[in-house]
Amino acid sequence: MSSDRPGQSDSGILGRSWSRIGLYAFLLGMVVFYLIPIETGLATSIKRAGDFTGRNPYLPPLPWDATLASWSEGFFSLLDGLINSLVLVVPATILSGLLGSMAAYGLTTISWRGQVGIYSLFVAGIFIPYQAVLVPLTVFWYNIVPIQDWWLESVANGISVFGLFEIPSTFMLLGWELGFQPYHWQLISLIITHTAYGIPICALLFRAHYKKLPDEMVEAARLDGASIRRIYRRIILPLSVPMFAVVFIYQFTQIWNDLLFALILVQNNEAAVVTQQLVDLGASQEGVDYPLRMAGAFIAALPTLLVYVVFGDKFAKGVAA
Amino acid sequence: MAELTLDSITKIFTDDDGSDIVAVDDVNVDIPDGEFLVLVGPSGCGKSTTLRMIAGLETITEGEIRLGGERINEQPPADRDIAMVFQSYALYPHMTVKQNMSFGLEESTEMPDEKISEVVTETATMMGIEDLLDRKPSELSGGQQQRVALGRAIVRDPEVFLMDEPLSNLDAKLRSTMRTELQRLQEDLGVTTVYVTHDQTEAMTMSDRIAILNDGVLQQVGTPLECYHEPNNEFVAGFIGEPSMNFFEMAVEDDQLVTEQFTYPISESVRSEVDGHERVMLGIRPSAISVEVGAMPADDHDFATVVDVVEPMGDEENVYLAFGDERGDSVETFVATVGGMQRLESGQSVVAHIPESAIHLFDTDDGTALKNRDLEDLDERDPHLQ
Amino acid sequence: MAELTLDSITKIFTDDDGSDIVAVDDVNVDIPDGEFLVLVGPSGCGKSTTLRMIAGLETITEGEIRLGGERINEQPPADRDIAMVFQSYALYPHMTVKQNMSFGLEESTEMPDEKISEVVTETATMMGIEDLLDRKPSELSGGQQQRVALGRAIVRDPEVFLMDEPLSNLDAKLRSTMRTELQRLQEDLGVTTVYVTHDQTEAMTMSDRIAILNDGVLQQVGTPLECYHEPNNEFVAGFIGEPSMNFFEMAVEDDQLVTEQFTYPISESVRSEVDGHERVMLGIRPSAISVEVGAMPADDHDFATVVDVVEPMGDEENVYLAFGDERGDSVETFVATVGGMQRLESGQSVVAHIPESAIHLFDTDDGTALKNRDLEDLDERDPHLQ
Amino acid sequence: GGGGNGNGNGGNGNGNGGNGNGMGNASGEVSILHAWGSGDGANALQALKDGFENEDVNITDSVVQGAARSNLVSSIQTRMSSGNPPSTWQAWPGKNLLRFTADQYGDLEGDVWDSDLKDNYLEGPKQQAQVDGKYVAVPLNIHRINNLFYNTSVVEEAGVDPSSFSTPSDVLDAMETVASETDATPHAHANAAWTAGQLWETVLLAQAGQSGYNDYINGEGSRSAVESALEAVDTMIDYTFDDASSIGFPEASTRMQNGEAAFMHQGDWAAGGFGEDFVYGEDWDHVPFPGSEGHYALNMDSFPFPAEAPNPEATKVFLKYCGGTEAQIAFNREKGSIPPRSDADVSQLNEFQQDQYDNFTNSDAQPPSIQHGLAVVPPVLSNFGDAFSDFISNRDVGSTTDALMNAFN
Amino acid sequence: MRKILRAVKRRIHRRQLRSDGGTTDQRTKFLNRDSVRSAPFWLPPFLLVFLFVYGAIIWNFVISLTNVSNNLSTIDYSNLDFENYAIAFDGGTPSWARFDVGSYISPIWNAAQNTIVLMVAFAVVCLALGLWLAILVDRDIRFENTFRTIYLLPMSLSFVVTAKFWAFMYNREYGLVNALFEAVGAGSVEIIQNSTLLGVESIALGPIAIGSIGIPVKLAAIVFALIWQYSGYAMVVYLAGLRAIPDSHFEAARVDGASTIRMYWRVIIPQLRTATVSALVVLMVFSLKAFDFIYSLYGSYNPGSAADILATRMVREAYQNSRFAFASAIAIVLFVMALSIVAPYLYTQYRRGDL
Ligand SMILES: Nc1ncnc2c1ncn2[C@@H]1O[C@H](COP(=O)(O)OP(=O)(O)OP(=O)(O)O)[C@@H](O)[C@H]1O
Ligand SMILES: Nc1ncnc2c1ncn2[C@@H]1O[C@H](COP(=O)(O)OP(=O)(O)OP(=O)(O)O)[C@@H](O)[C@H]1O
Ligand SMILES: [Mg+2]
Ligand SMILES: [Mg+2]
Repeated sequence: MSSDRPGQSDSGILGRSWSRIGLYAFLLGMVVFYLIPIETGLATSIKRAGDFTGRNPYLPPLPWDATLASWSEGFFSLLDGLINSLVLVVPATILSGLLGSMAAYGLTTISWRGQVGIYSLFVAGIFIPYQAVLVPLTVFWYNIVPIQDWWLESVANGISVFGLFEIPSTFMLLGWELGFQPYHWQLISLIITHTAYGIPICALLFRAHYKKLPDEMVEAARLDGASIRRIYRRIILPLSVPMFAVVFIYQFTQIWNDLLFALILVQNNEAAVVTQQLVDLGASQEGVDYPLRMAGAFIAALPTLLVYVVFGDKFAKGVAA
Repeated sequence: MAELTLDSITKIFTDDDGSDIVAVDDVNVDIPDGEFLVLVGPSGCGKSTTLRMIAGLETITEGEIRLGGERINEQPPADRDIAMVFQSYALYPHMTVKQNMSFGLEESTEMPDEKISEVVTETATMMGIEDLLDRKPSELSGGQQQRVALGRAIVRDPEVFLMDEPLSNLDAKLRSTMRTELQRLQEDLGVTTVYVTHDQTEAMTMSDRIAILNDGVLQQVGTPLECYHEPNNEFVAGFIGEPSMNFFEMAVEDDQLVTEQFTYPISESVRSEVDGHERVMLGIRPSAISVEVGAMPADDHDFATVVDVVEPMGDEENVYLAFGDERGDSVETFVATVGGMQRLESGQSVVAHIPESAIHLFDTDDGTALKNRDLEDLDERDPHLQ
Repeated sequence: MAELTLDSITKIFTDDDGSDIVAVDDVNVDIPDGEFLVLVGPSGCGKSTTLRMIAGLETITEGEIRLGGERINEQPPADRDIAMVFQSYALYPHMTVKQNMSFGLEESTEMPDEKISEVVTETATMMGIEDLLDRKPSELSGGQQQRVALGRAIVRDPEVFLMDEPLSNLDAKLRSTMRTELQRLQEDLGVTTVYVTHDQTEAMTMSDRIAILNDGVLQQVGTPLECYHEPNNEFVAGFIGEPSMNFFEMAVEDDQLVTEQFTYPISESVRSEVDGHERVMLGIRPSAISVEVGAMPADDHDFATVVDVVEPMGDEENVYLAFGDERGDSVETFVATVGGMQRLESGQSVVAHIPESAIHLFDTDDGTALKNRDLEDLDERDPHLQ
Repeated sequence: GGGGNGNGNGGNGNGNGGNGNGMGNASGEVSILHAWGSGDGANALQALKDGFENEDVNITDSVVQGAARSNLVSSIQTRMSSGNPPSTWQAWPGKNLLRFTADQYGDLEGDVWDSDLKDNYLEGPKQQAQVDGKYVAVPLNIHRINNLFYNTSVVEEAGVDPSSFSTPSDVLDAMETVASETDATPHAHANAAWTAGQLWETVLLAQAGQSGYNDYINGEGSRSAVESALEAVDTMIDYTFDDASSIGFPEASTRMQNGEAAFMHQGDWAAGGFGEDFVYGEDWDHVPFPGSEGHYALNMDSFPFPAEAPNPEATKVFLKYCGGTEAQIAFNREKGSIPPRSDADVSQLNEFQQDQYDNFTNSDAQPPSIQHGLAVVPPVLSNFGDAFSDFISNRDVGSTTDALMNAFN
Repeated sequence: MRKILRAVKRRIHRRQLRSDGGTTDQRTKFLNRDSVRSAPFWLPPFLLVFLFVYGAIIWNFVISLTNVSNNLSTIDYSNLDFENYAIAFDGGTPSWARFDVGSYISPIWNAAQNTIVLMVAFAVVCLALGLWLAILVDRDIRFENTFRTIYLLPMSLSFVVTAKFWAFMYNREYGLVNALFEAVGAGSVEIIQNSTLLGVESIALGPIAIGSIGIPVKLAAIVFALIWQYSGYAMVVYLAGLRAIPDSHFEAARVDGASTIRMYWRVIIPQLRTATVSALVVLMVFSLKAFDFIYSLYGSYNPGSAADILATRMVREAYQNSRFAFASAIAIVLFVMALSIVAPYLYTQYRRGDL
């Protein structure tokens, strides 16, 4: 908006400018409020552990006292976790986005009896507290479909049967080359779980988007002779690209940031995700190493922060939906 | 090229509480090959529904639609050889103009790519949009989008064009340009066309024939002038023409028609047409009324009136007149269209002449026309001809 | 009740990149007490901005606005004793009709609640919306919302009404009803009113006077007929009237005006008006052109033309004519309005008569009118008067 | 011990080896789940692994991340209940083992608990290794809970003599003296639930003696004894750092080493973390917590043997090794604790450990720790923990006394 | 109830009015039905969600009726009862307890109360702050996007990260919060381990002391940190709501003579109801998920009873105390709480045709 919010212009030159100054001062104050914990963490993270006195934690160290030692230590401590998180987040994000889009398409663009009922179940799924399903998930993933163990077996027997089918050795080798570790198998349960819990919000976002697409466009495509599948491929999917960006960003953040599911579903340390690792990083025999802890927090937050900084608007869009 | 027949088609939607909405009620129209038929009617009368049934986007509850004599009720839209132009154009925003135009051919035919490209380019040239082929719809103006939507329909070389208010998103100036263009195009292509609009100007100006729907029921099918001058019923009479025809509900007493406000003598021939009716609806077009200032009622069909409101329109004026000498909120007025230079003023007393040859009479119960103005009779009397 | 004066007001917006947009440029209008002034012009010409300056919603860059002789530039909107009706009505959706109408009184006066309730009910009765008082805006039809918005303005009994395209959200029929109603209401209340529209029909039919803006600059202030027949310049001439005036840019050669398409002889008196101009813009209203079938050009001002497209409108027809004998996409056409019964057909050869008394001539550089049709001269010649 | 753990050197679990997978075959992979992520624990485990020389048995271990030990417990819990336990894990013995039923454990009688172990293990540890009379675990070490460490120079500066204390109230008096005489903080204490619980059980032992302590762990404790111990603890917490709630015990320890604090109550694992140049006998010293001199309050670590252990034979081989003197010395040298075997060659341990070993062998009784799960069944331990979780934030002696009394309900 | 059902039925019917989408023939009717033809799209995700969300909840409910503790691999479904719920509400020693000591389970009221206090305090303050910020940001300020971006920034962080930052902020010795307190001469105070009641603690109403109504410092600290993280969200939602209000409403109110405050109070804020409701629902749900934050802040499943919420209690009972069935019962309580917030919301959305 290029003009003053109408009806709000304060009359009187002086009064107006003073109130503007007050306004900006307050808004800047809030900027400080929102940034200071982060800034303090940042300033602390580049202090030498030894120099860390706790005085004025928000002040950055003098340039010659700054060090990235905590960052590099934190990075290497969290490296496995970062990789595990990526191995988890990327497929879970893509899967939930794709399935969410498909669900939204099936429930919006083609209209039929009862779709609102089904859609309501999707929407309600967004609000389910994870606690409500933890115990069944534990039973499911440990006793009924213990994917976690299968890798152990497959490793024990070389390349082997994975419950149902053979894993081609080339596939395994390729995975190896790409840096996948056998223990990444353990993340499959987490990927599936996050996908299932991500679908509802993705479906919601996509449906809102699809509802805005004119019905006529789909009808035009039908008249043009395209099947439901082709319409999805050629019309809906290309038009979903901006929404995919929003959804991916949102899901990436959500899944990356989650702790609870990982805590319950990943019991082997090798496969622990970064949030799990971060919980007690920096506590050691020598006392809490605050610079390390803060550096670790930053490193763990870096991907989402980056996503946020680069795609701030899309993030806001996803969040506001 | 084919003749399109709507044979007693009916469409019933089922409402929430299970009650039925009859959107289209037993409509019969025969559209000869190459005709430009305009489907017109007030909002919600079932125009779009009819069109969508033809397109196959809506099932047909009863009746049959035939294309070239062959029943197409069960054919999916893609197989009907019909192209449709939507009000919102429904261009695919992520595709270029060229891709938009190719899509239908790619999906519904086996045509090789080069051939498609050739056909598309040809059509685009014909439409004067060959320069736009690589643009996205968002980079086009409303009129250009319109042309692309048309081009997309044309390129498929269908038997029938369906158009659902294709011009209503354009501004007034562009609308009138596109109107002429569309009309010319259809003449050139000679493709049977069903065109939906709720704008009676479009209906009048573009069509070979008009089909007027009300509440799902077909009121009249005829040429624009037939509909204007020889409306089947009161609805058509009131719907076509701007400002609307004036109506007076009158009692038939011997050789005159009577309301509280005025008494209108009728000739023998007219009297015979209303035989057996106690009440009739008298209709008179505003342009058929002439107004004289400063004169006294001379004729049987001259009435003393007072000017309520004057709306100057430049070369014409709409004058709201009240019988007697009262004016104000509560008095019922009727409107006459007079020459723009007449300088009438609110409150002025004038004489309104309502010629008997120009009146329409309708049945008060079902609105059927009892007497219409006679088309033959008109040419001589028309004041515009000089 | 008061006279409203806009004294050289100018509004300059500063754009994001610091550049200036002159939205309103040195506009002077005097609006006498009780006048209904319509502000008209194309989109973006500064109509709303002018209105908002009067309302106090926008600061005034230069100039002075006086109400009853008193400068009100610095007064906040609440103190100006002005009521405004918005295009979108701006009814508060969470309040009932009654609360909507009471709000202004509650906020701007000390009136006790019972008194407010009384005034509101009274006004509602006058507007015929007393049954709607307990409804929410979302439960009202467009026309009802319109009435509530008006009622809300009236109830405050202001010195001046400002209305910004208040009818543009209504459909055509309702718009013409509300038009008449609004006009009558303003006459009855006698409150000075500034009414913004971009619809020239509204401007013509409702106003005491029209003020035409273009690009922030006032083009003309005058009665509707003055503006129609004696436009100050080409812009006004083209803007007012539907279909628009036909324009031909012509070279002045001795006693004739020449273009590629035709040559138009002019009389001595006209010649003197264009003295010193090499080129002029010839304007002629479609309704001033008469068309004859089957005749030969008899007069200097008769031209052989061919019918391109005919748009029947019922009792009138717009005929697109081309000089010479070509027709098609590329040929420039001009339009004539003729009687509805003339049965012209595409391709027919006709003679168009362009009477010299009806032409307008404009300066090609700045568009100023050099010669207008003469108002006095018109009455006798108008074909509609019988 | 408690404390946290950073990322240790734990995860070398990508073992691709282990050829063959013989059940009943003493080869294969033995996996250990533990929370020794860093420091003494990590070093001790490494020493233990380094000392194990068996070509056929491959040891892998993994650290459980997360909040200290509770995650290890829940991890084991989940894996045991889904029939997928590790070969063995780090566990407190004693009643803590009752977390699982006897038949969820494998029997170590004979293969591991042969005459060598039975003859040479001390009686207390032997008891703690059994569930329903079945040997199910191998204790690795013995920690003492009731120590009072002090920084000699600070204590001297204040002019108090710890060797003269005989009751907890002497300690409180000394803390008061430190507070008034020096700049140092009297009590180096990290105020977490487990440190408070550990301090409380020590004070209870010191005040109420063995019988009062036994009464409590049998669910028959006297309210007044519980309350008075809690009051003493409450006061001692007053003598600690302002930010005691924000720090861990290692940091408290560091501050004592730096001379910022005088006394520290902690298990002897704390001594294992003292810096090299903080010299036993010179810079620091310790006394058994005054009032509990004759007791060696026990905390132990052990490796239990689950019934469904993968590669059970290999696991037994490993556990047998763990029960041997060599392993015990290797492990305890790093861990700061003492071996539970009477025949261990303690001369390989450091001076402090040797003193502790003497103390142990001379002790009148070895009461098992409540806080460390040896003395009470898991639900009581959980209630006990809950009581101290609240105590550290509300410091309400009355309600905490109630909670401690009700812990056995 | 009947009325509601009828309304729902009506709504469902009305939906179908949209369009029946074309050709149908009796013979091919089933295969051609849009629900069937679109099934490849919605069915797989639906099954996944149905299995993992709704299946799991139902299963969870069944588990909550069993006695399973300790060993999840052998759940005995033959003997279902509501004992766990009785214990959850009244406390008691369960019949399935394995030990005869220490098995008394205290009721969940404390955690429930904390949950509600946290939810309400968090939501109310977030909304108030969010609204205030949105109104200010809406006043056509420069760098509006920058402000908005910064205000929303904390929301991109994980609860674990936030907990780390705030553990540091609240640190008694190094923390900025205490530094601030000291700067204003208030002296440093323990924060995250302080269950002293804030607020109305000392007020007594006649003979009835209502001291226990205050919010414990540690819980307040948690709430505050959560507000820091999520008030930006409330702002964004409100800003969108404000943007949806046409300028003409502001102008009409001005012309009607309302002052700025009156204008917001009477005309603008009442129109933000939908924004408020949708923000509220989401915030409530976030607060139900505050487990991650508390767990990371305290590094333990047990933050102490003053900050214990149902989410932590549930996880603690399940994964620390191995009382899986009992934990499932708590989970159901939590679920019902979430449902009682979400169901009315969804229903109104549905009524308004926004679903
Ligand atoms: N899917 C539907 N379900 C129920 N009723 C419908 C449906 N589609 C249309 N109708 C009803 O059928 C009637 C005709 O609708 P239709 O869209 O054909 O009108 P229309 O003449 O195109 O109107 P407009 O000029 O407003 O586009 C209306 O009463 C409408 O409410
Ligand atoms: N707040 C503003 N900031 C910058 N430019 C503005 C602002 N408001 C209006 N303008 C510009 O001023 C000019 C006049 O705008 P105005 O809204 O008065 O036009 P209008 O005649 O009411 O048009 P319309 O018929 O489309 O409502 C336009 O060019 C517009 O872009
Ligand atoms: Mg329609
Ligand atoms: Mg405007």
